[in-house]
Amino acid sequence: AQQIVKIDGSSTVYPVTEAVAEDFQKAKKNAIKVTVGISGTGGGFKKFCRGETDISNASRPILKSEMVECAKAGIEYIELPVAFDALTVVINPKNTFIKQLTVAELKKIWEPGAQNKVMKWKDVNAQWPDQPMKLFGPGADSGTFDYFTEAVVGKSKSSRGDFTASEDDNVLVQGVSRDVNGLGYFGYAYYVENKDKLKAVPIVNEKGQAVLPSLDAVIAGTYTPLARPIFIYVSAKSLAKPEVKEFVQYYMTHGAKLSKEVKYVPLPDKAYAVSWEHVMKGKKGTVFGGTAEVGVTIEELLKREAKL
Amino acid sequence: MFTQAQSPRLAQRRARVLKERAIEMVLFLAALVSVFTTVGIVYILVKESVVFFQQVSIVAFLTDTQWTPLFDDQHFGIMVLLSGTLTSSVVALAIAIPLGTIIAIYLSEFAPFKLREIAKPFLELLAGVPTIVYGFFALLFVTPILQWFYPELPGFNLLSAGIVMGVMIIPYVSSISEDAMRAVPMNLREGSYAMGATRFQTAVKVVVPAAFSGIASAYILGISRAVGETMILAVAAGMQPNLTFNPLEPAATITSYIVQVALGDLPHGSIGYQTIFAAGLTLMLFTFACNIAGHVLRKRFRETY
Amino acid sequence: MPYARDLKSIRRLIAAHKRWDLVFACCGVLALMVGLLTFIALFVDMAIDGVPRLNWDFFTNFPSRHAAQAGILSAWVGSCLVMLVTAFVAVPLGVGAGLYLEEYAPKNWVTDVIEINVTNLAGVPSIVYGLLALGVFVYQFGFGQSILSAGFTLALLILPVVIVATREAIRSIPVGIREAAYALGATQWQVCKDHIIPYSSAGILTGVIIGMARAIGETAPVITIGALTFIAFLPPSPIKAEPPFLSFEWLTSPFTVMPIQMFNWTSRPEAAFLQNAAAAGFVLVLLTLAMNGFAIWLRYRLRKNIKW
Amino acid sequence: MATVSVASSVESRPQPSAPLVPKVKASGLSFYYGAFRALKELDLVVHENCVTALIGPSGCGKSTFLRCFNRMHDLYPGNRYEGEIRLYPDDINLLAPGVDPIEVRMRLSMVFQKPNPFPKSIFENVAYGLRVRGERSGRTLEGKVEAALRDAALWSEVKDRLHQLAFNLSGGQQQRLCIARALATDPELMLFDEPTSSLDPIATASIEELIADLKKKVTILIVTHNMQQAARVSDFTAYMYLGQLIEFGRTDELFIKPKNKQTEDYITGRFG
Amino acid sequence: MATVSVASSVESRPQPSAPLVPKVKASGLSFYYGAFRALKELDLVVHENCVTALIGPSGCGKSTFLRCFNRMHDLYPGNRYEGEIRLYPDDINLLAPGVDPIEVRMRLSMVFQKPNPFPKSIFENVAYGLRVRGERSGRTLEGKVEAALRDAALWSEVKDRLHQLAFNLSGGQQQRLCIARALATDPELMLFDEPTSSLDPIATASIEELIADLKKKVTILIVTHNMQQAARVSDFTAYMYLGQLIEFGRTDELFIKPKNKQTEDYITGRFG
Ligand SMILES: Nc1ncnc2c1ncn2[C@@H]1O[C@H](COP(=O)(O)OP(=O)(O)OP(=O)(O)O)[C@@H](O)[C@H]1O
Ligand SMILES: Nc1ncnc2c1ncn2[C@@H]1O[C@H](COP(=O)(O)OP(=O)(O)OP(=O)(O)O)[C@@H](O)[C@H]1O
Ligand SMILES: [Mg+2]
Ligand SMILES: [Mg+2]
Repeated sequence: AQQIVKIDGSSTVYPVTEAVAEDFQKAKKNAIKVTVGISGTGGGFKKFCRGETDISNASRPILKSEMVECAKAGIEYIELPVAFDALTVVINPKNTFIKQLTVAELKKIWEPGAQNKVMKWKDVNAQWPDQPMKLFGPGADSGTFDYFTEAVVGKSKSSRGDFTASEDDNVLVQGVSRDVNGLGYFGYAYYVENKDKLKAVPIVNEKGQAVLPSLDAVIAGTYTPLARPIFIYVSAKSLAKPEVKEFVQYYMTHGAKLSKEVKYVPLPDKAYAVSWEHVMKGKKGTVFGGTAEVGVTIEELLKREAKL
Repeated sequence: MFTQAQSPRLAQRRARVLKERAIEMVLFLAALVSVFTTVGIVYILVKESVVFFQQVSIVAFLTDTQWTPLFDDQHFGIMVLLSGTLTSSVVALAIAIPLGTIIAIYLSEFAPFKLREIAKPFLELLAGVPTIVYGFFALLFVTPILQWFYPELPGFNLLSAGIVMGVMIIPYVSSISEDAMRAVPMNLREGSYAMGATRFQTAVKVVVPAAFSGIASAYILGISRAVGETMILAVAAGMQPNLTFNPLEPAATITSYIVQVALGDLPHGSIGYQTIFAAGLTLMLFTFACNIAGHVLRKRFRETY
Repeated sequence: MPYARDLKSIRRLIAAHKRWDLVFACCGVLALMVGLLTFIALFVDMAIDGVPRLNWDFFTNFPSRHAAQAGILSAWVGSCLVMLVTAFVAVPLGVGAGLYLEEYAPKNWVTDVIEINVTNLAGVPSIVYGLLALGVFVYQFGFGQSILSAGFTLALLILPVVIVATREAIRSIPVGIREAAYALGATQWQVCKDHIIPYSSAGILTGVIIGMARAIGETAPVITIGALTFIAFLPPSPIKAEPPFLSFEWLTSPFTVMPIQMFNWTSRPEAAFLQNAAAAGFVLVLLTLAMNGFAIWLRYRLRKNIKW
Repeated sequence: MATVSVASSVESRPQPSAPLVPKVKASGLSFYYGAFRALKELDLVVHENCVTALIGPSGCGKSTFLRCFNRMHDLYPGNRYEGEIRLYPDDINLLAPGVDPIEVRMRLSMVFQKPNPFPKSIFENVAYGLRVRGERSGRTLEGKVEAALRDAALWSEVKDRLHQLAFNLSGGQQQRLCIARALATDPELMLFDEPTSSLDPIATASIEELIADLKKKVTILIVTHNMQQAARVSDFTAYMYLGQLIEFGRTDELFIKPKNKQTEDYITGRFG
Repeated sequence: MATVSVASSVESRPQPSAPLVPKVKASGLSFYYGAFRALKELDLVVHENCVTALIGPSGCGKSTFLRCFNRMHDLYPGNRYEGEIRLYPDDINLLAPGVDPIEVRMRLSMVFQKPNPFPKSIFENVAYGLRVRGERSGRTLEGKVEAALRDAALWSEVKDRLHQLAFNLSGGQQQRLCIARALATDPELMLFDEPTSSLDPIATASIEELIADLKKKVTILIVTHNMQQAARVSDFTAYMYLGQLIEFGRTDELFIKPKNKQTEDYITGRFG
């Protein structure tokens, strides 16, 4: 009776999907209803693979275990990259000694072994002051956490535990902006909205350039390894429902504009076109093979998509 | 003639008794719902916890000093969360119990009638404010004030969360204590006043001891509320699994851990998901122990005016 | 005649004692002030942020990515419907249980167990109810993440409050009234129906309202059962134009509630949403205030009207 | 001389004239509040259309005894009866386990120490007993309510405000309302537990008059702590002490020539 | 003949012999519960080392009157005194606004209708008044507590369990404990509000004896609803009705030859 598109999953992807959902409903004069929930990428996939949702927001590619679960329930899916997010490492504006950070330094700060050892700035870099570090990061249940640990430490979920974690990135913003010795990481959008309270740290990429997060840097592929694609996964079964299909189409046509509006890095138009083609042709599966990868640039992503 | 009347009367009576029985049964079932709820809670918690404890030894659960169930390097030391829960509760109770008791005594023994009638319900509003509102209040209002006094204080800490929690709990303590004190019969008070005692002497030496068991249950409820409070801690205490009893530090508590994971909604069956049930069970056992202790206390000090 | 007749020393003594009275009275006023000032600070703080956002549109708009257009329509409707279910479940159960415990229960261990159990439930953290609901209502009974699940959960949560209030109210009815009714030959149920329930109804209602005021602000358990965050439509109307005029479709509808909407807004990057959150919080506090105020008024009227 | 206190009222009263027919008869009645034996093997006959008074010092078990008749004690757990109370002419034992207490209460009604009207209208108060007995017809109800109120000498005072709350009546009116409520159901025996102890002298006098009138219609058993009252209103008096029935007899005889020393001590105010 | 009830106990009593010295004197005393005037212009003298009894039907204002003496009404809002109560020999008006009620209560003590021991040990109950008066020394306390308990005829019964909870005593013992508590502080005037009404005859008798003994030491004002009791224990009796003092005089005179018709009606049991 009711036409409802059910979406759940990552809080990182949520703003984009929400924007699309809002405009889509307006465009359809509320004939089609869309719900968007936040229960994390993992949680989203859980519901997705039980067949409870039509679309799952994901801030990382689907993992092996989740693929198995979906397969068990006979759920097939189409993977659609929708935008890029630049994980931003931020410090307090009053912090003057950090000009840039290398991945190695980040690793030194965040790796599990650092717990109870690397407690002060000078433990990371002898030139830094003898002050305690105050670390802030997203909850261990989030895709952001998975990606950051993978990119920095080299192993997903491998991190020290003694940092202030919150599912709510604003809480992290509050933390870093209030504490001179604060350091944290979260999505780019939160940094953009709080530029006056925070300072982003340029990250040194493989080529040795220190790059500040920005739209251009991500599109140019120089902000690595902390730029990452975000996705939606559409259930193949649900695509049979016209309302879901219409929604996905709307997403692919307006995704670029809307993701920019909510401070994400849009993909090139071509990418959305390719994705829509995948939907039309019913190309199921993932291009990531069920493992987390880091440092995938837009260009690379496009290449892979094209091959699918 | 009586025998004639008997048989229709008897039938009537049987119908009546049957109806009464049925109604009693229905009401009994309603009363049992609360028991079912407890059974349901225990069942859910134990079911998942059993699986959890097959993978994590109880010894490790109780003695490990790290809590990193969602990390690559997994540790399951509930002490870490328990320390946060206890510390924040102690802070909260250090606020709520003295203030709540003073308010209760003040309202029941000192305040003019009008003030009591106004102040009490007004205080009860404090308990009605959504706790998430309190959470942001602690983070954005109380913490900066505290930092003003003590600049070293981190932005997230158990202290400000605890203080706000304490204020939130005040009405639970004061309201129930005040009811208990008001239930102390007037003739006891009159006895004391007739001896030439002042209000303060009467309040402290006669009314409080006489209302002791009621006051104790108020405290118990306050403790359960403190231990079970979630959103304030999740927002303002910084969910950092930190084995500390220092209220100036950030820490995670059992409840804040549970919402964190519940929000993330880890896959069913993963050990990370089961930790919330083990943690929930710990919490439940803790409050249960408190309530039983309260019950015993009340039985022992039952008022006999 | 040491105590009674030495007036001077008595006066000195009384003066000393009265000083304590004064000190304590000051402490009492101060303690009261702590409570009241906190409340006022909280309220004013929220009012300053939130009141500018309060206008008609705020109540009639759905959530939106544009802070200025976002409203709480789906949230307050959701809250109301959830409260409706909560009341429908909690009132009969709570009153039934209270009636049973006060009027029917024999003195045996079953009664003891129920009684201890009720006090115990009053102390169980709300988050644990969330876990129960997730396991039992959402999955076991298959209610899903619906208004029904949320209503049941909150009903269980406030059940102890209703039971205790019912028992209090019943206990305040003098035995004389009860005995008078029995002496006229009334059966137990007739006594309950004709006397106990009517005479305690105001007290019961007070308890129910206070319980509901608590339930409406509960976040944790509703999050646990997975209330949605973006929902830009209303559940199906409970009243229909054609017979049978009542529809219960809304019970299974996805929903969001005020605290969730607020929680969601607080975690948005844009500062404007924090104002929305404050406005929503303000509405919520006003609502609980109004409910509590009503309860107080009711209690006052009750005391005034029926003087046993 | 103001000292001939009790006897004066006894002597001036007319004697019960009709032949005596027993209405209820307690025999070997003991009663236990849990382990505490409040009544000890009482034997007492209440005669039809007579007023029987129970007197005795506070705590002697008068109320306990009275409440046995309509099985009020069944309302509370842990109470136990022994012995029997037979109701005539049916000759059934009111205390027998097979006898439904509700049925007993439908035939015997009770008026309490403190007036306890329901917080309902005057009309509804009186009609309640009838409603409980299944009476639905408004006509019948109105008739019976009026009759009961008349019998309770309250009709003229309340007939214009039948639908006002009963709480607005004065204490004496409330007590008469409670009597009307009890009367409305045509009880065979009425039990009064110190019905005037919370009333002022004028209200007391009106209730006493009422009782004297009522005994034409109904048998009455009344508890009082006021010996003068017992002497004024009753035909028979029973003196109880510490759960035992010490003496029972015609009121005139008992007050003027008590057989028992204890009774005499009590009546002469040596204690109590 | 068992009819000479009240007078018998009056006649056999010895007369107060010492010269009469006034201890307290109420004059023009009215009292208001809010708008309700419960006492109407009372005048009464209580003589030193005498027992003065207040009698009257329920609700006539006996308790209200008694409680004026130690300003108990100050505890509740809305109450108002008019007129004065002078305490001798100091000749101060107890009701004057400048007089501290606590000071008044330190000199006058009160025993209530229902025994109201504090939830403390027997010892602490008796010591309470002393502690309130700033007594710290354990020695002194012990001595005074023992003396008070002896005076209250309770010492032998409780000397071995001074530190047990007072609730464990029987009703009569509790009431004597309350008397001991009041006595311990050496009051100038003791007020008793129906102190035996919740007690059994034996406990009552022991309290009455006690009162007779106490009057050697202290002036006593006692409220009772039991005329026999008033006749037995008091030297003077005041009869109150509807907030007014109807008659006051020597107990023997008042009971044998009341001047007032109302008093006579009451004493002869015509109502009440
Ligand atoms: N519910 C009860 N449980 C235990 N004992 C009780 C109960 N009610 C009364 N008693 C005891 O039973 C005895 C008789 O009490 P009852 O109330 O019948 O006395 P009474 O003669 O009516 O006294 P009064 O004139 O004060 O009303 C008393 O010793 C009393 O303490
Ligand atoms: N707190 C009060 N507020 C208003 N009126 C009161 C209050 N206390 C007593 N009264 C009224 O004052 C009058 C006198 O009451 P009081 O208690 O002094 O009577 P009493 O002679 O002691 O009666 P009893 O023998 O029943 O104890 C009564 O009419 C009573 O209703
Ligand atoms: Mg009685
Ligand atoms: Mg009195």
